[in-house]
Amino acid sequence: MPVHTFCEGGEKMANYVDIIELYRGKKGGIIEAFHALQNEFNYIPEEALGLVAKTFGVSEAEAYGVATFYSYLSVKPRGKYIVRMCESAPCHIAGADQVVKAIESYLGINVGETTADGKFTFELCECIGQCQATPVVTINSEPIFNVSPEQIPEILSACK
Amino acid sequence: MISLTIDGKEVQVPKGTMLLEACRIAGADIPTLCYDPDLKLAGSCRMCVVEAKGRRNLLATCVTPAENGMEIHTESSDVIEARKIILELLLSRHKLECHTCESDGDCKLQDYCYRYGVADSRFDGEGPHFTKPDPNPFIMRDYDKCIMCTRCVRACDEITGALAINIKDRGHHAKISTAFDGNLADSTCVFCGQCIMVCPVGALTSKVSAGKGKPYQTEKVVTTCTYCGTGCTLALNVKGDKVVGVTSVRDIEKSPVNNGALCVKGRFGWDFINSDERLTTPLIRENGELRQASWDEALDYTASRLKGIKEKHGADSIAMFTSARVTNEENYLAQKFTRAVLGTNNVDHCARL
Amino acid sequence: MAQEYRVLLEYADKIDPANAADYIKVGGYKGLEKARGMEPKALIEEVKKSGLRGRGGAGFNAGMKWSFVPQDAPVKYVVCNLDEGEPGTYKDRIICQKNAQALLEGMAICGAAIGSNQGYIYCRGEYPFVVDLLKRAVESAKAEGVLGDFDIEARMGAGAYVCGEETALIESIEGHRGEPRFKPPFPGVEGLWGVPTVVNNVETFACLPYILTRGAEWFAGIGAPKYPGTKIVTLTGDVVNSTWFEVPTDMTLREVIFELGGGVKNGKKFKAVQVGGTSGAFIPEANLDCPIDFDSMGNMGAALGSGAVLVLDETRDIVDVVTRISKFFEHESCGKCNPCREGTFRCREIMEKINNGNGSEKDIDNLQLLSKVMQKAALCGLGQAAPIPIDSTIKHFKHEYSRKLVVTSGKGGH
Amino acid sequence: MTNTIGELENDAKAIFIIGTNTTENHPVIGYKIKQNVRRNGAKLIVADPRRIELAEMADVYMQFVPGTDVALMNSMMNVILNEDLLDKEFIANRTEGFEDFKAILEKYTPEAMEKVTGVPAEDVRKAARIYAESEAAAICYAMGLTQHSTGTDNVKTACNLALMTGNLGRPGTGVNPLRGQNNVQGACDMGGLPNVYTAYQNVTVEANQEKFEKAWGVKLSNKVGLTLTEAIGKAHHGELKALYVLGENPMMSDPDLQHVEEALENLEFLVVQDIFLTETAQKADVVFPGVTFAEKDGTFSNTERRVQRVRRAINPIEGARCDWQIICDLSTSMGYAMSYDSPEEIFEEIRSLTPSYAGITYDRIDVTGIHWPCPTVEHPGTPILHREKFNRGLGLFHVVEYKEAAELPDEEYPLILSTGRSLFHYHTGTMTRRSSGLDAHKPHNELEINPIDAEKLNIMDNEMVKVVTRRGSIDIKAKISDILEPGVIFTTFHFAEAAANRLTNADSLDPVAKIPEYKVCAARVEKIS
Repeated sequence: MPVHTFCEGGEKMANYVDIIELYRGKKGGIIEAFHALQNEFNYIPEEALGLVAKTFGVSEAEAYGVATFYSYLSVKPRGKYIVRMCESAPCHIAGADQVVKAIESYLGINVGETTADGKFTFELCECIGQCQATPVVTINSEPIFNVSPEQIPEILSACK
Repeated sequence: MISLTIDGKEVQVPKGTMLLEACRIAGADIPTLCYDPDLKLAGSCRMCVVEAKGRRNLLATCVTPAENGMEIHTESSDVIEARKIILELLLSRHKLECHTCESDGDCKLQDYCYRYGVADSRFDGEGPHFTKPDPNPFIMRDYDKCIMCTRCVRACDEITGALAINIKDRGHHAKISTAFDGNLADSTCVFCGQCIMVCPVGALTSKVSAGKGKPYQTEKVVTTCTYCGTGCTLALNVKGDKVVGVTSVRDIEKSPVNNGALCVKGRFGWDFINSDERLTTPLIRENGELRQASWDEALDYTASRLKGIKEKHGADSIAMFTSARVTNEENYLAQKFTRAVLGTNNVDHCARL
Repeated sequence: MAQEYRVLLEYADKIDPANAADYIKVGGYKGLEKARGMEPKALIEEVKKSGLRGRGGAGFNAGMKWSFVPQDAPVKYVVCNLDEGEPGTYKDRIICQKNAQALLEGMAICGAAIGSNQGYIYCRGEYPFVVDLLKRAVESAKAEGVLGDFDIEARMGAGAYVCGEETALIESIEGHRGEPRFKPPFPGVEGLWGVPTVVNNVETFACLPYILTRGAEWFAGIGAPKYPGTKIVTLTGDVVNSTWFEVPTDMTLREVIFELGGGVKNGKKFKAVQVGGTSGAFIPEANLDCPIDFDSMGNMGAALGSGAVLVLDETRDIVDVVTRISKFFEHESCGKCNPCREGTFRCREIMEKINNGNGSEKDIDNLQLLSKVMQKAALCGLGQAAPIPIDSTIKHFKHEYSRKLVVTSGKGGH
Repeated sequence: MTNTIGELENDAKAIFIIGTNTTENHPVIGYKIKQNVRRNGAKLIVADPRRIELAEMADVYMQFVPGTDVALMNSMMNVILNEDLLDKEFIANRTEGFEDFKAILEKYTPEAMEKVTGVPAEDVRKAARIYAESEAAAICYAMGLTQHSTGTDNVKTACNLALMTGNLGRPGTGVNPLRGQNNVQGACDMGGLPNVYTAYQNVTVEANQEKFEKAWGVKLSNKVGLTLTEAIGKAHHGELKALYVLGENPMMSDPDLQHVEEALENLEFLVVQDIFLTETAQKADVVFPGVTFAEKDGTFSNTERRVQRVRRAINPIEGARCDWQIICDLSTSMGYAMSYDSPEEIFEEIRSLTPSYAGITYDRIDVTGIHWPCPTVEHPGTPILHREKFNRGLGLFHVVEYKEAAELPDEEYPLILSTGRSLFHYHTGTMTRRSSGLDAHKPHNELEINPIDAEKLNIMDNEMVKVVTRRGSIDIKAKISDILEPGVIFTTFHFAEAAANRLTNADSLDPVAKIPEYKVCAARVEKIS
């Protein structure tokens, strides 16, 4: 799926509408609408956020406030694969720092960045609740357990 | 009624009264930053905390209802310590430039730092980094001075209903923002300046008044707005016989129509008063051109012309347009002049336009 | 030899958690049936009598919490807190993955007690697969007709630790920024969409079917008398058996770590354990004989909290671990109140400074002062608990800090 | 206003907005209406040819064809009648003329009127029900209702609506004109009208004449004078020879500026008293420099009849004099000595001659104003009018039939031009164009045009275009906006360089109020290329 930087016309807007409409009337459904948009676009495009605000009867500023509050929501374009490294204490003592370095070096980007080809975005995250097998990396929310720096090239090269 | 002790003084208050009010009744001066009597409670600045006997935590008085038998200490060492640390935490994210700040002298952060002797912050790490320029001619947004009390957000919502601003991001990085952190002019902002009115520090100030006078240098003259027919009460800020700004009075008794709320014209549209284009002398047309004249000359000339026309063509050949913008007293005199002096009822004004 | 005592997880991996019929076969939904046959008041009394206390961390008596809900309110909600965000904690996920129907049954029992027919499960954004499972579980229970008119909807969060705080959780379900509300009013009086709402943890709800079927007295007799029942603990860090256990609440920490957990990994010595997740206190070896129940832990300045047990061996750098924890709180502070928003930020700054060898005694003093004010003045539990790891390690492991300070480190400052 | 501003925030359960873009022209009242809707769930009905901000939050929004106000409201009343939503008790006890009025309503079915107003019948029904079924419903209007050749009819129709449903004389109800200028209420109260002295005491009534003759010590005329628009017309014909203009700017504010200009040039003598050399002052024979509201004491009466203090904050700028002082000086020069020490002394004279102001003193309004009527110093003022009875006793239903606007679109001028105001400017721009912030933010006039019309004319957003009417033309920036229906264009009259009143019609006055039809004239837009 390509990274959508701008709304390129009616077609995509219709797409936003279709997604958002599923949640219309659902009390407090704004966060779910954001999730649904992200599932499709990997982030919440500006026009879509405006539509969400309208659909749920809140101001755009408030919708933006909500979208920027939660760390899994993004208002900036992100890659096809969102790689997240857990940095919380159990993963930290299991060597998360070394894995972070391995990922940065493999992807050639720093934490918080997206690769030029729009394929990967690398983020740090806090505990994802899989602490029985630390350190843990997730790729598009799928956890990978007991990750060592050496495994990183193999894991990431499997992302097509 | 319930009864509680505040700083050793017993007070009785109706059930449901917040501790802040109870403390006020007991004569205790509780510092507040996020509290605004007309806005929804936030309970977030924690400046108003007090100690209650038997409670592990300090209580934020603005959001804690008084309970029977409470024993409150408003200035215990723990309370003072907490307030000092909160002030220091705020100072460490606040650009300290009181010398050039528009709110110098009318700043709650300054007041409380003075009150608690907080000269500087022990937290000397990263300083404020929140401001970005917002090119609009009305509102200066300097979030390097923002203390995140969110009164502006609440005023924008609960007074004006413009909903232009909210909080973006979270934690220390949280900041007051329009959607996508854009400029006010591209948001639903109507530039009413209610946010300036409620800002307890210098984060939001008037660009039109910038540099023209500090709050303590200006006299506030309460009057009625000159624009639409709503009749909002406002205060002209005067320095050296010059109007340098407009503020408003957040008091439904003293500002009965608007309770301090204004619109962009009322709050920012006052500097025509000082315009270079103001007329400063009577003018008389001579050879097709307007020339300056003395008051005596202009009055005599006008009187004789009007008298001449009245004599020649009759009183009804003259008319007066009085004004929907001048005072009642002036309107009264205008129609009196028309009727009693000119001798006609040809008086009207632009009520219909 | 200390033993597990499985109640909630008795049938783990033996039944399909999504399948209500499976659960019914092993005695499921009998508790709800019984609850529905009782007067709400009697039901609440029964739960009170069992001594069940909230398993989310605050340890409040569940029946007591329910009794605050005004009976005459026309609309009420039952909300399940499945936002376990404490690093090192995953017991709620385990309960769902092993015994989701017990959670649903427990919520419906609560619904019967307070007179609500709508439940919400707020699941953390990290567990989309749990949301799927729960949705299937609800469908299955509905198909079996066991929930009656009680409906349950699963909502997903989006990455915010603070939403584990019940009022922030409510704000999030309502579609807002997850900022905690001040209390009072408590959710029991004014909760979700302004109506009376009971918010309980997954584990709390999941206990209820067993309390109802086996009786309050049975439950009250398990584990510590003042905090009866079992507790699911999750062991992480330098421990041999890095996994979960369901244990009676009178087990000691030493038993948990050294008997069930198999002791410290790789033959190393024990240095410290952090209990209750990342906001918990660090406990030195001297205190390991403390039972894990709420009050015993509280008495030594710690908290059982979520039941996470993070073991550190002798080689671990406490200051480094706490620095990392301070980053967590900086990242997770919602930013609403001053002490937490700025306090967590400055804590992280100072911890980094010390960890990098640039700190001084003054920084330790500042940390302690900040810690005190945050604990006393922050709006919600997050800000109040955030400095506890710092505070407890300065108390028990001051030498590790001292070692890194400029004057003693030998690194010579900057 | 029959009622007060505060009631719109706290008491009204439904608000019917017609012909007022409240959030732009009376922003503070706009805030209150919005908060009542948002906070208390008050119902909001908006009728306006432009989809104004309030329309976005309305329960019913009726986008009607400019000039069809009577048809629209009559169709609402048709519904109220047919669905038996009347306040029969109110009609029986407090009104007269209902039977005659009722007879005409039959033909105004929402379905029949849909073709006239363009509003779907269902919306009219919904609006009618909300208004009629509310416990307290207020009507608010402004120039959008009045500036028509049928302006008086429009207002009477709004009154019929309130009478029929008993929405008068109680908190949160009323027929509430929102007055556009700070002291337009006061100017009327003070007798700044050709037919009345202060407090609407008719000049043709002998007792009134005697009262004022006695007070002022001169003989007075009992002949009704000229209205402003009539005066301009007479000047054009040469019958009016001299005009004294105090703080007005007809060269911007009056319809058909070409006509006004010719009229003013035709005068033998024009005196203008103002704070700036306005477009009108530039035509004057004598100009007197007056002062701003900041430089004088006095009172203003706001739209809710609240008399409030105006206070001198600074001395008059060097060379200028207070307007009251100038009038006194001129009067004295003409041989009629007028001398007052202060505005308060003038106010005392006003009180003695003005029953509705008699109880108001500067002392009493030092902090909070007082709503007239206030007949005695003990009287608390009258926030709500018509509580027990109307001025005339019973409220009269007026039989008002719908009449078309005077100038309708045709082939040559296919569009309807409507004019009004912007949030950022005020009236003729004299003050706001010289306020640095306001003029920097909004320095140009704009012509709002629907995207469909713009496309037809091949006009882009921000392009300079020419608007032409039978009176004249202006060049103006196009702003493509879908808040208008196709066929309707809108602009403001604040900007001298693109003066909307070069376009408007001076011939189509309301026969009673003599108000010009600023809201409807036929126009066309041309591309400038």
